Amino acid sequence: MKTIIDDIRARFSVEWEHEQRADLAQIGVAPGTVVPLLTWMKLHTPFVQLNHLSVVDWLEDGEFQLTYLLTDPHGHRSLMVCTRIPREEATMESVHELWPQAVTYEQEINEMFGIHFPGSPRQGVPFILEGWDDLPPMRRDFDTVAYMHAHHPSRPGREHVDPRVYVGKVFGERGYLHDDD
Amino acid sequence: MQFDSIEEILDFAIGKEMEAHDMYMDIAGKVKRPGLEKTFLELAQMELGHKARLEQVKAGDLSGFAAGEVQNLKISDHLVDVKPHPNMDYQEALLFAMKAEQRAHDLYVDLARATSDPGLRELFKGLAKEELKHKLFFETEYDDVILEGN
Amino acid sequence: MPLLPKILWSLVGVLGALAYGLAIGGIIRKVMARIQGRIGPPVWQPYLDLGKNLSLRTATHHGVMSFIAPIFRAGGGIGLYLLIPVVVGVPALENFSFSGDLLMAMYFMFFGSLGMALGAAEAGHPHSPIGISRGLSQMTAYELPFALAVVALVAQTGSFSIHEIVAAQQGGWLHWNLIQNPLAAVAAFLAFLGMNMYAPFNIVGAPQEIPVGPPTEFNSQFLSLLMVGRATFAVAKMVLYMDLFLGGATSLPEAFVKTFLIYFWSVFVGAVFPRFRTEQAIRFFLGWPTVAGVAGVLLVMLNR
Amino acid sequence: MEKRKLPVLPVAAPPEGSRPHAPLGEGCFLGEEELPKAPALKEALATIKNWFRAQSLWVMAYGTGCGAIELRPLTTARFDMERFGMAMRPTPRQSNVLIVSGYLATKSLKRVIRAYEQMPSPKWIVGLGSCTINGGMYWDSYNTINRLDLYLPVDVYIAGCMPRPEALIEGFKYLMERVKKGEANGWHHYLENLDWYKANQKKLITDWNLPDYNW
Amino acid sequence: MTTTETLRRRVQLWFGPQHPGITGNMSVQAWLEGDTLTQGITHVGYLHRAFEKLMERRKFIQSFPIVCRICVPEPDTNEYLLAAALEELSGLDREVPEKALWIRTLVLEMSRLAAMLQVLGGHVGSMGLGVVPNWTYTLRDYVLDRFEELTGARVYHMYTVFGGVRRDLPEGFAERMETEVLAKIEAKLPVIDNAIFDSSVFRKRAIGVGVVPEEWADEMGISGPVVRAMGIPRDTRKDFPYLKYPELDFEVVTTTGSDIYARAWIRRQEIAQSVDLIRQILRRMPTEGPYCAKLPNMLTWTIPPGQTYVRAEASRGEMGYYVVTDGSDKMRRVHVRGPSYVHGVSLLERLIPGTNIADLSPLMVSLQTCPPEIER
Amino acid sequence: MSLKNTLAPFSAWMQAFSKPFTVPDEPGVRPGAPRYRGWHINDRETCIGCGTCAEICQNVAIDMVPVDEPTKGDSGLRPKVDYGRCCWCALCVDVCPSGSLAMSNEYVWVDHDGDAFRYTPGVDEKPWDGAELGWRKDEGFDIVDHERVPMGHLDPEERIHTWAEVVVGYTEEEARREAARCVECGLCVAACPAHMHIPDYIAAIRDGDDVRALNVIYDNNSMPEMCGKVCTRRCESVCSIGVNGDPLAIRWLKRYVTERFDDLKSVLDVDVERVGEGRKIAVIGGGPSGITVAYYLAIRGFEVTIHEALPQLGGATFFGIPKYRFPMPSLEKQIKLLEDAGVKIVTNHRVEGDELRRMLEENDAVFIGTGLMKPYRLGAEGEDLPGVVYALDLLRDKNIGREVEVGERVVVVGGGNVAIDAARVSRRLGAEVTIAYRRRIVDMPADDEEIEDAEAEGVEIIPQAIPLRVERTDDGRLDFVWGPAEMVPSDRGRPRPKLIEGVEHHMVVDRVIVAIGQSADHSWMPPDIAEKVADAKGWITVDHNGMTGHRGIFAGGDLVNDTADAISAIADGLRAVEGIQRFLGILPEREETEPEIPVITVR
Repeated sequence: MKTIIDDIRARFSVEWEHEQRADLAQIGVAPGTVVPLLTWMKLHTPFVQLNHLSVVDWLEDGEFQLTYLLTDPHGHRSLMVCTRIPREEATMESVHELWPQAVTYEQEINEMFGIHFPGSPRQGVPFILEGWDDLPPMRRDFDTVAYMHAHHPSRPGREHVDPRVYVGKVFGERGYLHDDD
Repeated sequence: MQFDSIEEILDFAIGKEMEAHDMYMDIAGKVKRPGLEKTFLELAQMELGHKARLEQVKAGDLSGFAAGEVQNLKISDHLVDVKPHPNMDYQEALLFAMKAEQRAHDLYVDLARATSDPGLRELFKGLAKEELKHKLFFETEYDDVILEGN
Repeated sequence: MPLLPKILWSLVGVLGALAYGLAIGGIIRKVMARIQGRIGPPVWQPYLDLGKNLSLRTATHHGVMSFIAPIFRAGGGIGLYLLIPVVVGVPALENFSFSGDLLMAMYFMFFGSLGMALGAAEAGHPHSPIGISRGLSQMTAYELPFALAVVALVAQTGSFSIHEIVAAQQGGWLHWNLIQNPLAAVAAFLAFLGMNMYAPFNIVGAPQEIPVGPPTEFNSQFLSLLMVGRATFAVAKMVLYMDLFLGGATSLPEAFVKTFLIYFWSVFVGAVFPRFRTEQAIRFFLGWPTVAGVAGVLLVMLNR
Repeated sequence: MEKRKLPVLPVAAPPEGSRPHAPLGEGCFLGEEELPKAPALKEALATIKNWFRAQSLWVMAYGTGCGAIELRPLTTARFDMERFGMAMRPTPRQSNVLIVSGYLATKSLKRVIRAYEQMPSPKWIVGLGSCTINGGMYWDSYNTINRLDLYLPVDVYIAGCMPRPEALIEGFKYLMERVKKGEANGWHHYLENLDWYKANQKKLITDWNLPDYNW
Repeated sequence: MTTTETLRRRVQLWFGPQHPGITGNMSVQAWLEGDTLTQGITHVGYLHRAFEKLMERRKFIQSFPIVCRICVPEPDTNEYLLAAALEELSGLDREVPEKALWIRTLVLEMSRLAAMLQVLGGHVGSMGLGVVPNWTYTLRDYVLDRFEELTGARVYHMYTVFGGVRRDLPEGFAERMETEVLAKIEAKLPVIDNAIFDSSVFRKRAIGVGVVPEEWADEMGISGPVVRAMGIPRDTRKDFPYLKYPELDFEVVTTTGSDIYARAWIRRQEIAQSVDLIRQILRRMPTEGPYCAKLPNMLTWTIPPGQTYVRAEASRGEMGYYVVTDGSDKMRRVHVRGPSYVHGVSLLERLIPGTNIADLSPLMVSLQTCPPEIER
Repeated sequence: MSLKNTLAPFSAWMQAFSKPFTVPDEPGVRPGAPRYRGWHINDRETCIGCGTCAEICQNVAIDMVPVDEPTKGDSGLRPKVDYGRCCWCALCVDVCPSGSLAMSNEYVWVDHDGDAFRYTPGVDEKPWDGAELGWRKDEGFDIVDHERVPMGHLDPEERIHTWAEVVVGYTEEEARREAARCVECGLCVAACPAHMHIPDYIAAIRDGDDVRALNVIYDNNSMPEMCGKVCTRRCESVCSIGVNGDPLAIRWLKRYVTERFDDLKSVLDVDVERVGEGRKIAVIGGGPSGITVAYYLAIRGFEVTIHEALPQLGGATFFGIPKYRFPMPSLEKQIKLLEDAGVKIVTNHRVEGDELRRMLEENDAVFIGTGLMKPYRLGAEGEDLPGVVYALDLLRDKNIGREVEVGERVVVVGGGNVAIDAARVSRRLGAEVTIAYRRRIVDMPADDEEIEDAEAEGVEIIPQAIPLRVERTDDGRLDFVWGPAEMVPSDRGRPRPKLIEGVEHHMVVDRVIVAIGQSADHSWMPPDIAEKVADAKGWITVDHNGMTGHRGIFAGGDLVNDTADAISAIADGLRAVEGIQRFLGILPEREETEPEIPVITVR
């Protein structure tokens, strides 16, 4: 693993690296580096397989993390290439020309996170959802419970008494440092 | 002491209860500790109750008269007797009452031993048991309140 | 036999054929279940299904043709049955056999399917026309060996009358056409596999591909009519085969045994095979069965 | 887990006077409005028809959710539902029973409604598993409905996740019994309260592009 | 030919979602020319339950009953992978007891066996042969019986959990496994062979149909029986060893042809392999010792920040979990990479042009498309 | 198409002649597996209503519904399962701290009514109640942590030579780990006399927010550091994870938080209206109840004066508890907070004579928290001999700093915490110590940990030993005579010891320390007031406001409650804080209404 990362370092600027396991390393690169790096990897290294493409929403940082998992199917090791792009108007270069199956990943990410991949064939075509008119649902600021309450009513008639609150009330739990509102 | 009839014995016992009642009334008037006066008045009242029971027995109603075994916790046995004094506290009051009941009990036991008439002996034993019951009441109270931590 | 009683007896015969057709369907379902390791439905289940379908409400409307299709289908089955003598020598069960009835029978075998094709195509569901096209292609394919076999028999007997073909086979099983012209029999019985639409030639209504094919859109009473058609058609076909190759029947029990064996033949094969694709099925029928049919005809010709 | 809010109740309440399962003999009991007037005949005919219907339940082969995995053992040798006269039918036109096998994604719901409406009456829905009752384990998912009976009339619920095939068999037997007695009238309720059901369906399915009833 | 002409000649056909030939609740929008499909688009989402979203708002232990639902026929791989990922990130993996590893291996192999049996039946079931599916489903049911005995549930086992498994092996499990399951499977396999691989019709239908070109294997990330049917010995159990697989004696099954027949043959061989592996596992299963590590309070358990990708061999191919934690008591992100995602969408869409309409269903079965895994 | 390939498939027909695979359709043919996860069953008696099952249920399938009256250690709630949500993962069974919840192996439930699929196991009758088989809790698998993070103690050998604190205290990491064991059921809140917000501050500790934790703690406890060290921890005795394991170390966690901050005032966020400006309160007795009253009234603007007879505030926690359990700096920190809050402290001042009457006139209210200062006597012969001492006196002398001498061999009579303290103090003073206790060890009112610690330090405990008398030996030592006892059942309360006659044991000792209990002494009050306030046993009865029979006099602490622990005293103090405000018309009088059941969520 070390050699391949050194090779990458020699050609591209790597922001951080981390060896998770003997067969799995992670590197972080700038968004602009991703496609050149992946192209080079596919053409010149044994890491020819795009295992998956995934997104992590770092809402607090205002960033999306894209994770490309490349696998060397003969050397039995994987490299995770991570990059962070701003959440606002998120756009990323497409890799569908390197790997045809990336179209599906990019289509799904486009639908679920709202990240746009210009040039990828099925951008904006519904994949999993149908008639969706809310925030892209996998974003962390999309509240699935609120959506559920608004759209999917539950069977009424359930009442839950939280023991913590209940015993406090029954036995007269009170605080004295603050006035009750 | 010699007794010839059951009535006589019962009269004697009733007299004893009255004595105890008077004594408690007397002490109640003297103690200073708040609430203790009430305790002694209660004790006196209890003796009146005992007396009433005995009078019932005398009238021929023997039901519930000290049937079965009565437990003896023997708490009072090795405790030091106290003399009533104005600054008595609750522990002393209990001790005093316990000892008084024990004395009464011992008396009846002695009498039972001394008499040869089996009927009378049974009566004395019954009376002793009755006093033991009273003692048990105080001993339980002592065990619960004073000896709670022991 | 006077006409009126004959008509009445024929009606009774049709009902009997329906009952028998349904019952044989139930038995086959049971047998299929057993080979699959199941207990299977009760034997009378097809009757219940028929009754159930009659008790449903019709909710669809696909145009007049689609209503007529089941009638065609049932008519094809009943018509075919009415042409074929079931038990030779029992006038009540000889139906409307006449000279040249074999030609009519051949026609009626097409008739039901064609009517079905018309109606199903109108039903509007894409699976129906696909199923129809498969069915008609396959039918064309298996009709060829069957027709050759029939030609062989006709040539052998010298008559287009089923009655006469049956009569020619009397006098012991060695006289049966099965023995007399085995090549034609092979062609006909292989064609029967396709005709009866059990695997491997059931692509017409393959549920895994085109949900039940032609009858996709038919329900309730129309479906029960289709069931009636299928049941009587099956009985008619079996009786026809019996008459053509197994020497007909001189009593009802004999008819039952023979027809059941004929039906069971397709089940015996169908239970253990997957199905062919359409073109594979066509290729199959145009292969060995056709060769056998041609050989059968040639055999007859040469024997003359 | 955070505090949960009150659920928003469906847009429209069921119309007044309608009852979820109208008992036999009241109103339209089988949908045969044009039957002979004589009540005895009417009832006798109904009994016969119901008897037939109960004996031959045809199930639509639509595995809407994960419950479908237990339908396969049910149809195959180990539990063999055919011995109860039930069979799988590949087309809704020929099916009487729709098994909603668990959760329904909104995308599926649309198809299920369509398939259900294409089935000939009388037709029944079997709700299978917790999900059809109250959302099951996907109660907070944005994409699955919580209560099936808001959108389609359910005749029998079978609780479990997954219910075992034996439970399914019990469920179907229960359904047969109710059919026989003429009590399983969910389809009729659906027709009577079509507006209410449609309103619920349309509230959820925003891109409604179907006719209001797919015959 | 102009576009209009093409369109006129083409019939649009929807396979599914309500369709007996479709694998699960999904649909393929296809265009027909005659009997041949010219183009197909996979449509999924009918089973979308938003697992990944739901897991983001559930505590770790609360996520684990949910993952097994991701793939219905083979839930245990998901349970194992979630447990493995979180154990790796939390450092709990060092404390998983020996016995738990063996039981996990057993459970994974049992679930592979069950799924393989199901698919093997499906191979001919999709071609209209009812006999074999009935048998294989019954055999699968015997495996489920043992699952029920071991885990307390037939389908969704919810058995493999962080630190180990939830219950010990019951008394006499190995014997019952042998007599009630393995022996019965082995007794039935020759007949199944006769009915499938020796069947002239199946051979005609399957040989040379649905061929996946070998050069797609690497670039598309094809795995499982599909890639092994190309003659490439690729198996996560060997390539990325996990649990007790390195200690077990087995060879990766391969064959050539890369068609439906080859894939069915691989599955048939792997059933036998699984049977053998289960025997090996049960023989070497430790009798003593704990079956689960001591767990912290699962209601408040937190895992330090990190990300990892773990994989295991499911019956369909390589199953992977990408898990990101952020130090809280919930996962930041979990991405389930199922083999069907590639097989059922990209690969299927590439294979459809030129396929006969009748072969679509067998093709999907042979790719073992599992829609809930695609959309999650 | 070879002949073999055409004929081979027909071998499948063999199956038609063997038995079908189908399971017969008869009831009970295939019961659920022995550990099948079917419908829930619950043992209503064992269940403590902690709601952990509802907490862990990711489907929100479990509601806690009121079934029984809530008691300490049982919320009276019972889980009600919604099978429209359940996924049969059985996490609720595995997590159930009391082990009451289980699953039967029944699995069939069919109904046409979607609302039917809910019931309260163990309460609503179901056919599967009492099912033998089904998923049960297993010992080898726990998803809550039943093992307490061990607390460091000084080595017993070492500690009998020092007065340093015995308990080391949690490190930050240990505290977080221990706090993470909490399941936040809140049963402890009911059991705590002061109803401290225990789950809240434990959650804060777990989250690493010690400041919040301290604020939560001070919300209704003014002496938490003391509680963190010596509390009798009723909370831990009802802790739900303690039912089948070690209860959460609530006391040690409180101790951890309170020890982290030296300057309390700067950390505490006090946000109360100063409603008591211009009103004066006198507090007699500087024990926990008095301090509580003083602190919470002072922050509300009351002018509070504490009168204490001893040189230091703290009451029993000052003079009664040895310093190896509760060191002086901890107490001083509390007193500092009082001073910061503006409380006037008068020490070395014993209120006597008519002073109480004067105070009543000068102040708006008076709070009495003088505690139990008068030891019960042994009552046995020889009690007045020199060398027979009372434990309270011994401890007080030691804590005030007087020279204390116990000799080489000591017997302590009693089994309470005071007895143990006296024994351990004597041990540290260099004596061989024996404790003679009337009952069995399990009956000892002293804390279990205390007993263990004492035994570890070499204190010998003789149970069922009834002191008969004390005699003086020839060489000036004491002969402690005791008799063995047998336990006899009682129709009222615990079994009672009964002396076995005729057996006497002798023990020659230098000191007999009597620690059998203590009572109140009201001789400092004017008799007429005392009469209204106290009863014969010395106890004071108060109303719901904490007010005694005399208007304006409030009371609390050991005088009022019979539990004789600090946290109850604090609870009394809190009651008086509210009571005094009500009495003065600052707070409205409490309405006597049935408390409403707080339905928290409708989901």
